[in-house]
Amino acid sequence: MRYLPHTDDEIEAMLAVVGRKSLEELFCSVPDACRYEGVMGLPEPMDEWQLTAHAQELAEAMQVDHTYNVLIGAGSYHHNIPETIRTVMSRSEFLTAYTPYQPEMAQGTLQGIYEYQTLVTRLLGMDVANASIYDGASALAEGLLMGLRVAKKKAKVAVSAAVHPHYREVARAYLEPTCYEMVELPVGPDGRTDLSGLAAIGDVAAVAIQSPNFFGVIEDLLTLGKDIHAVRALFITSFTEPLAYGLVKNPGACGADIVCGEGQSFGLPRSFGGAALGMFACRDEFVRNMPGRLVGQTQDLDGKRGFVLTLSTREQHIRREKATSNICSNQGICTLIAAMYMASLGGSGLGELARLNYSKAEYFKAQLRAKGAKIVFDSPTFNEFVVEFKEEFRPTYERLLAKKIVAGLELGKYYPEHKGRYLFCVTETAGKEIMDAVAGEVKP
Amino acid sequence: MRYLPHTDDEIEAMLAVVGRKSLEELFCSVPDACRYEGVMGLPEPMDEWQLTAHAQELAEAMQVDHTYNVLIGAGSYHHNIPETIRTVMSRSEFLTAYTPYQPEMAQGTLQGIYEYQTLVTRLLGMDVANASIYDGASALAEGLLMGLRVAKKKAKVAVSAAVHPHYREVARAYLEPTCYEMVELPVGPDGRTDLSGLAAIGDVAAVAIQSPNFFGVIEDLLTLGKDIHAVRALFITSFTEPLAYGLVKNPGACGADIVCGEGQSFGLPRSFGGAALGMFACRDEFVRNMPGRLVGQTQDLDGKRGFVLTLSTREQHIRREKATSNICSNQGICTLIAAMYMASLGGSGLGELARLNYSKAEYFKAQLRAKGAKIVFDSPTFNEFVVEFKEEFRPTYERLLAKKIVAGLELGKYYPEHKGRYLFCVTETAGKEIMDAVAGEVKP
Amino acid sequence: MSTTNIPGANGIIQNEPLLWEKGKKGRRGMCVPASDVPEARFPAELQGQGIDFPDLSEVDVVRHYTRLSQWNYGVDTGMYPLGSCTMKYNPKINEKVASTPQLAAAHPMLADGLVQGNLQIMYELQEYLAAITGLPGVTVQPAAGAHGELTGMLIFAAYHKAKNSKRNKILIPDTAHGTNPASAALCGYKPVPIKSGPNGILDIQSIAAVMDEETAGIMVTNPNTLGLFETNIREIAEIVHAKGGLVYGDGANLNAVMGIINARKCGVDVMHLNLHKTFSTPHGGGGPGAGPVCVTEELTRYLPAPRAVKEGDTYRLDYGRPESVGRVHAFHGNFSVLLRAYSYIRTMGAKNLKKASQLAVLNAAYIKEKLKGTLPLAYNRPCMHECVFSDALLQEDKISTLDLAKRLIDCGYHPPTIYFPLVVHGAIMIEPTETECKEDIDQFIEVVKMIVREAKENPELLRQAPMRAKMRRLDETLAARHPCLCG
Amino acid sequence: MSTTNIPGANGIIQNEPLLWEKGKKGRRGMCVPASDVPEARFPAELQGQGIDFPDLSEVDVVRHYTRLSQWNYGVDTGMYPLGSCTMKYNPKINEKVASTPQLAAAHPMLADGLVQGNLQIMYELQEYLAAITGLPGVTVQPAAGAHGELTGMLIFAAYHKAKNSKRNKILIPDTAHGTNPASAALCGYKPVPIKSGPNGILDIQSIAAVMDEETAGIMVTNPNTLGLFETNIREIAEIVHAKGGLVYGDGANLNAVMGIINARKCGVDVMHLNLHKTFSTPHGGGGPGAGPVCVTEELTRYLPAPRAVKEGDTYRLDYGRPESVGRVHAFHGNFSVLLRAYSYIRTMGAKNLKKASQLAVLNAAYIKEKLKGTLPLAYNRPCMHECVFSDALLQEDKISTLDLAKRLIDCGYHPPTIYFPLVVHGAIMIEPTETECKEDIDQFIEVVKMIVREAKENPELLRQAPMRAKMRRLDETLAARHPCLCG
Ligand SMILES: Cc1ncc(COP(=O)(O)O)c(C=O)c1O
Ligand SMILES: Cc1ncc(COP(=O)(O)O)c(C=O)c1O
Repeated sequence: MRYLPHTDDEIEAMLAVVGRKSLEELFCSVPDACRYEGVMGLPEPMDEWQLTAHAQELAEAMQVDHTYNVLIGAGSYHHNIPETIRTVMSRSEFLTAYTPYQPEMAQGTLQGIYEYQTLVTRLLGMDVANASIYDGASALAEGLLMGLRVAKKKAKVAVSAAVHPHYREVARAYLEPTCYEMVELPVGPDGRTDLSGLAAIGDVAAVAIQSPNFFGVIEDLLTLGKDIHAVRALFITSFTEPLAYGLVKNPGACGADIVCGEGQSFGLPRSFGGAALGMFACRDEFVRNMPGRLVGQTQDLDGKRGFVLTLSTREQHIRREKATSNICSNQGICTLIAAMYMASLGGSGLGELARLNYSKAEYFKAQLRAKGAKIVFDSPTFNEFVVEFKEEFRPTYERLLAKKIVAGLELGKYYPEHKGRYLFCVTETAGKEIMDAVAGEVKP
Repeated sequence: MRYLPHTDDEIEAMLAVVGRKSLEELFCSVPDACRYEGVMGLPEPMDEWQLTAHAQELAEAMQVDHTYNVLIGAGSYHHNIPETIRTVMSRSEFLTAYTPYQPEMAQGTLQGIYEYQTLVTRLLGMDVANASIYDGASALAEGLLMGLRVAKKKAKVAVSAAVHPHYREVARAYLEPTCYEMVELPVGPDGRTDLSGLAAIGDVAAVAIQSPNFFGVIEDLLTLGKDIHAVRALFITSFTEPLAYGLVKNPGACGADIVCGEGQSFGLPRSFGGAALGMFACRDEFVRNMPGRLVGQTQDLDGKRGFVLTLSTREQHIRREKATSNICSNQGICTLIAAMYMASLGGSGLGELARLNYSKAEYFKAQLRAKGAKIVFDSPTFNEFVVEFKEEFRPTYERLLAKKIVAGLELGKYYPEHKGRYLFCVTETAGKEIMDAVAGEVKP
Repeated sequence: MSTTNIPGANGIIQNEPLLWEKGKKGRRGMCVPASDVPEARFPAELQGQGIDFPDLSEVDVVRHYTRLSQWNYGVDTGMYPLGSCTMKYNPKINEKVASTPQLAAAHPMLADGLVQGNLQIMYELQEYLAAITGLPGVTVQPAAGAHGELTGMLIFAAYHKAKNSKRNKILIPDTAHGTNPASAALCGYKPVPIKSGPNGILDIQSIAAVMDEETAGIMVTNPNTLGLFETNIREIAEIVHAKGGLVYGDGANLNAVMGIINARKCGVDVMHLNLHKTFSTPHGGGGPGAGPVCVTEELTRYLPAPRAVKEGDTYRLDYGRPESVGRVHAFHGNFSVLLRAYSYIRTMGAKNLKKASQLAVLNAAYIKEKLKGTLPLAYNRPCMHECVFSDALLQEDKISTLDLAKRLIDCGYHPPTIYFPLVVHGAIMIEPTETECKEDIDQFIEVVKMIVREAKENPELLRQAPMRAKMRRLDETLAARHPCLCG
Repeated sequence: MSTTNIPGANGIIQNEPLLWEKGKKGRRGMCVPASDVPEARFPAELQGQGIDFPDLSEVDVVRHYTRLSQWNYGVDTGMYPLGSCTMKYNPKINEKVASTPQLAAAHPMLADGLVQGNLQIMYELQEYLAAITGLPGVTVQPAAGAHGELTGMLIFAAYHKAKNSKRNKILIPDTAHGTNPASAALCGYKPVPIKSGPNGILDIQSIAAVMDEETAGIMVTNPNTLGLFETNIREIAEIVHAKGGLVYGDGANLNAVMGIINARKCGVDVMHLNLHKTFSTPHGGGGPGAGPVCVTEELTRYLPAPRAVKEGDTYRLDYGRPESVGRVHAFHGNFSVLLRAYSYIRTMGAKNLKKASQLAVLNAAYIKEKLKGTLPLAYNRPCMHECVFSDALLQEDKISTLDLAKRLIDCGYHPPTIYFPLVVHGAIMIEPTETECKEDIDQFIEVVKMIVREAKENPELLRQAPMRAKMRRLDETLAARHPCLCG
């Protein structure tokens, strides 16, 4: 087997050294009662080319493949990924290393993460960003827990109903066995979070708002932030589409205390939802309550600038049950990819690309309106928006599917009140002709 | 433009330094009469994703694509290529370097080529191998020219008619303007080269035999070599399928003086015939007459083992018109790929894979014979052989094409006397079911 | 210079500034497609100032990261015997499979019928992991080991809640990885530390003494972080079960025992696996990982939703039972990691997975045997996939475990895990994995012996190490005292 | 240490033995599929002994080449100003295009109808190269520049033969690349060396003086290898044509003049291009290249066959005229290289190709201007894509061009081309290419100035260089005296 270098002679020789007669004998400390009986029930081994052929079969089992135009975002976005990123990221010094526990031989990873942290703080307008959390959902959960730690005695957190439904599910699961309570905040007819009930809840440690929210609506973070701080709660913002901040005012500029979201848009394929990238940032004063790894700048014995993992007294391997989180392995490779993407795009490119996404969505809205469809929320949106059609849309959806277009996400499953309405997303990858094709199929 | 780093300000600043007002002015030394008028007639630039889409269109324009079973060899073979090779070869330190003129910073390339040279000598049973020639055809041409140099006064070379027709064309083109003459040697009914007329030709500097030859037939090199040496000619052997030497006695063991052939089988995709790899080897005594680069072992100032380009007094950059060849750039990357392939396969794997190719061909022969087809030459073959069908095969060929099988190469274009006969090739990539499918379509 | 043949050597690398120390406004490192729609007006009050990223050309970006990569060391560079991390070779073909466009482009919220290929992969992987552990219920949502632990603790909580028994304690051996207590604490459990016995494993009495009805159960890593098999695991499990508790198995060290032990038979109720370790998926810089959780039939109802199920020839996502702990990931976990592990399992099959475990143990046992005369063993018992030494001897020469580790860097090796587990003084935890061949292991052993000689003959070589790496020792205290976390 | 900011730094690399110094019989680095047919008997008399290759595991192979690669330096590592070689950045997307399975798997002898995609690429590339050079007839068969030169010489020979004029001489400037005389000699032409004038370019008289009816023509590199434009090219061409000769243009330096000059208008009849240079295809370790040849309408009949032609919407291979010189490649040349160049041209378009030439020249002119006070210019004339300095000043300090080059290695740069062209003493030929940005060029300039200072202040730094690289200076004499060409 090509991954197992040992020849029979070598095994013999090594067994002799350790004083065993057979490989089985190496496991003499395992009681019979614990042993695996028989052979594990797995398929026969495949050679490299059988495996490749098998992967091809699985690929063909995907009715919707990469040649389809999938007009769905909802936390997983289709953006162009430059080949340079795949090329550079495939370098084994990055790919096959692990956590940079030995900084002298991991400066590539460490400077790379330090740069990622910096670019993320600039993107979000925050003071510190960590070296990643699993995904946007667990980042939100960690953010809420952090909010509760910071706020000390308070036992409640409030989360906007316009936060990604899956993110709220995860947060609920994290909080379930704890003594903490999670309240949901309603969404107004304008598709924005309604805080009117906030004061009444009382004892709220933190409030989480997503912007652009699940409906694609850009929340008025500035105002919301004021109201939230007014009740002495921490202002947490979440996001699923970081590209928006190339155009839209970022959370930091709106007074956010903790920002947590999903970075997949930045160079990661949709890949059925993972590997994902939980981006996590906060204001300086909270850094010691922050979950996750941090890379910091320092010097070596010669005074040369270098980078190391730092403030690890927050972490499980030092603090154990008192740690700010249990996270150990994070999304390392994904952070480097996101950094490469941000570096490739640059500030100028980020703005241009964000504007393009916005303009595409506005064009698409106009085309759909022209066919009598209703854009459910008239607040500003970024590259996603909710549509209500005059007639049952399903048949149109099916016709478009036959044309290799997946026309949005039906919302009933997530918001019964929005049953029959569709959440659409268009990015730079959606050509005018695709949007026209969709509008073309809509019955006026 | 992402490949052009200069901003307008930088261009301004640099122009100021060189004392020019505009980029145009940099070309003041170019007379108007020489200037390009207007804009070059080229298509508008494409961005990365337009290019990718365009490549996809071109791909779809290939009726026979990678999903077809192409049962043709004839100098370009379909063998499995392990992903490790693509991965390691994509490392930019290999890919984006050039000729190792500065050995201290090119030891990777140099040791890699030295290893390639060594593995090639072992494969072919020769003393020296060079760092490559363009392809098997130019390698043959260079081999013949080298033979003429070594033989001094003699003015003729003889080449077997069973050498790849294209190789002979190239050799002819190379010799055309020279004072040398190239004679062809007939092929006997057994598909092997017939040397009976050799003595009569007289004054022959070198004789070139391909084995396995174009018909897939394994020549009796041992005997041919004796006869060739008997007329005091150099014994040159050519090949298109180096894998054969995992099973078949190699040229060195048969007394060859110069060996030249195509290395594509070793890890290179068919890629429409190129990038190819001209393998070239000879006996020690001829090394100073050899074309192409050579890497040799040496020491650095500390006595550490290292590698450098050597014996370059044979080459054009030193010898100019007196050089042993005009070659400068060679097939560098391809040599490393071939070395990686040979290293991955190892001696044991090479033997096993060669045997498998041979057994596949023998099985296929049996299936075809069973359907009444005639194997034209009954001499031993490796993974290729010539078939004559009872009936006009074209309709069957078309039916098989519809089943994504390309059933061999019709020989009429290359050998009028073999019109209607087909040259078939089966490698490890041809499953039993494919061979059975072909036999199944043959009308008994 | 010693005569020992050392892989590490001096070479040349390139300095490279921070991203924002290079570049020029207006450069572009990737294309932004030309717009095919009219530019739309964006409300000024919501608009940002623009983000201060450096503008770089494609060449700038490629060189930047190429140079950074050359300051790094990976498994493809050389031996990486980082204990408890199973840094085995990552097969390249799995990268190709993971990048199959049809699979990699899939949106996670498409209807089941549109993504059968990916659902099949999830379903079959669940089945394979069940076969490997002996535990039939599997979720692949957790994104790493610790995430799996948390999921496990959520299941513990849900189970006890259903039985409405209030339990707030959990037993955790002092050799446990830090994530164990941290994960338990997240669910409000108070870890009760258990001393491992004199021979490095848990003894039955110490568990019997503390296990009670306020205790939710125990978290056991087996083989444990000393590389020893917890021989009493079944008896311990019986005690825990008898008091109504559950047994959590930390499967991070599964690489030692595939096809050798059956977790179910050991009495384990819930167990996470670290696919990125045992099933060799690359996780450069610290991830991504995948920490699937396997549970008993009885506990399957509590697993996170959704999971892939098969009906006839089609696959669908099952949103599970009301008792489910819910979701732990926005979508289906780190799918691209799952796909690599799937490819690895399909390539290895039962036979080679078991062989891999045997060879991983053989390599560790061989190193233990060869080095036990050179470095003091923490515990001289049959080891599994890793062996742990202490710094007892080094200290005599005023050499620390850290010094040894840094010297190993100069010699061209990634050092072992050091100072963990905490129960061993100056622990040196070596896990070679099965993909290291005998010559390379012999060479490593020689180098360690040489370094221990150097500790006596030329201690400065160790104290000053590393000298060959890009940087000399870095000041971690400075970094923590005056945090500089972004530029 | 100087205050100049130097890219080169000390780092750690790995030693690695030769392939056959590692491995063990029985290991396997790749799969050989299981046989699905009966094993056939092979005739004993033809059977070989088996080949003595080392057996390695997949890990062995991957580590071997990963380590070797780390001893290398490429364009992605840093600046590579190797004169006459146009070492520009190689776009990564072109690698992806070249690996498109449908295109890369094509067998070269399939019927035209089955491979329309590849034929379209060949046809369009021919058209593009015609547009770029102004010469309408194009063959893409030649595998490199020298191969193109040979093809050109074959065309010369065929042309004169058709005119049945016997000509056995050819004019070649002393600045020409070695491949020029070597290629001419292959066709039996005797090179007549032409001295370039005092200003580094050919003067009309010297050509007029020697051009005669025994001379087949002239080979001119324009811009020439001194980086100068041959201003008299048209007059020279007229003289040559007047005597019935042909003008060969060596287009290796096309990167300076895309969209700026029209070869046809310069009087060039036959010209080869180096796609691997000008059109940025990777050619690590010395190749593969591609050296298409472009000719005038009149000479098209002599081009090698086959060539791609378009009829309506379909493409086919045209086997040409009886006058064709025949084949120079077994199939269609280095197609995978052609495909990359095609991608590059489609990405750049006319506008950016011209801009590339302008910036390539700007970068060279800038270096020339900034360094001419530090190193003596060979010729102080407006330069094109490269500038050439001599070692006149260095010699005063007993420092050779080689010393300077080796010191540049320690500073993290690939040295320029040295000791070529032969007409300049201790030539230092710098070609930055357009993909180097201003900061990097400024840094390079500072480093060269620093080194020239060091030549005075600390000459041993240069004489002992390189000190940082994997190896110190290698003994080339030893290698040539006692050739050891295989292990
Ligand atoms: C024994 C043990 N348990 C748990 C973990 C945590 O796994 P992860 O890092 O994937 O979260 C690790 C990994 O370091 C480990 O070694
Ligand atoms: C001026 C000139 N002519 C010809 C050549 C030969 O080109 P190639 O190396 O592709 O054969 C070169 C390449 O070094 C060159 O610089």
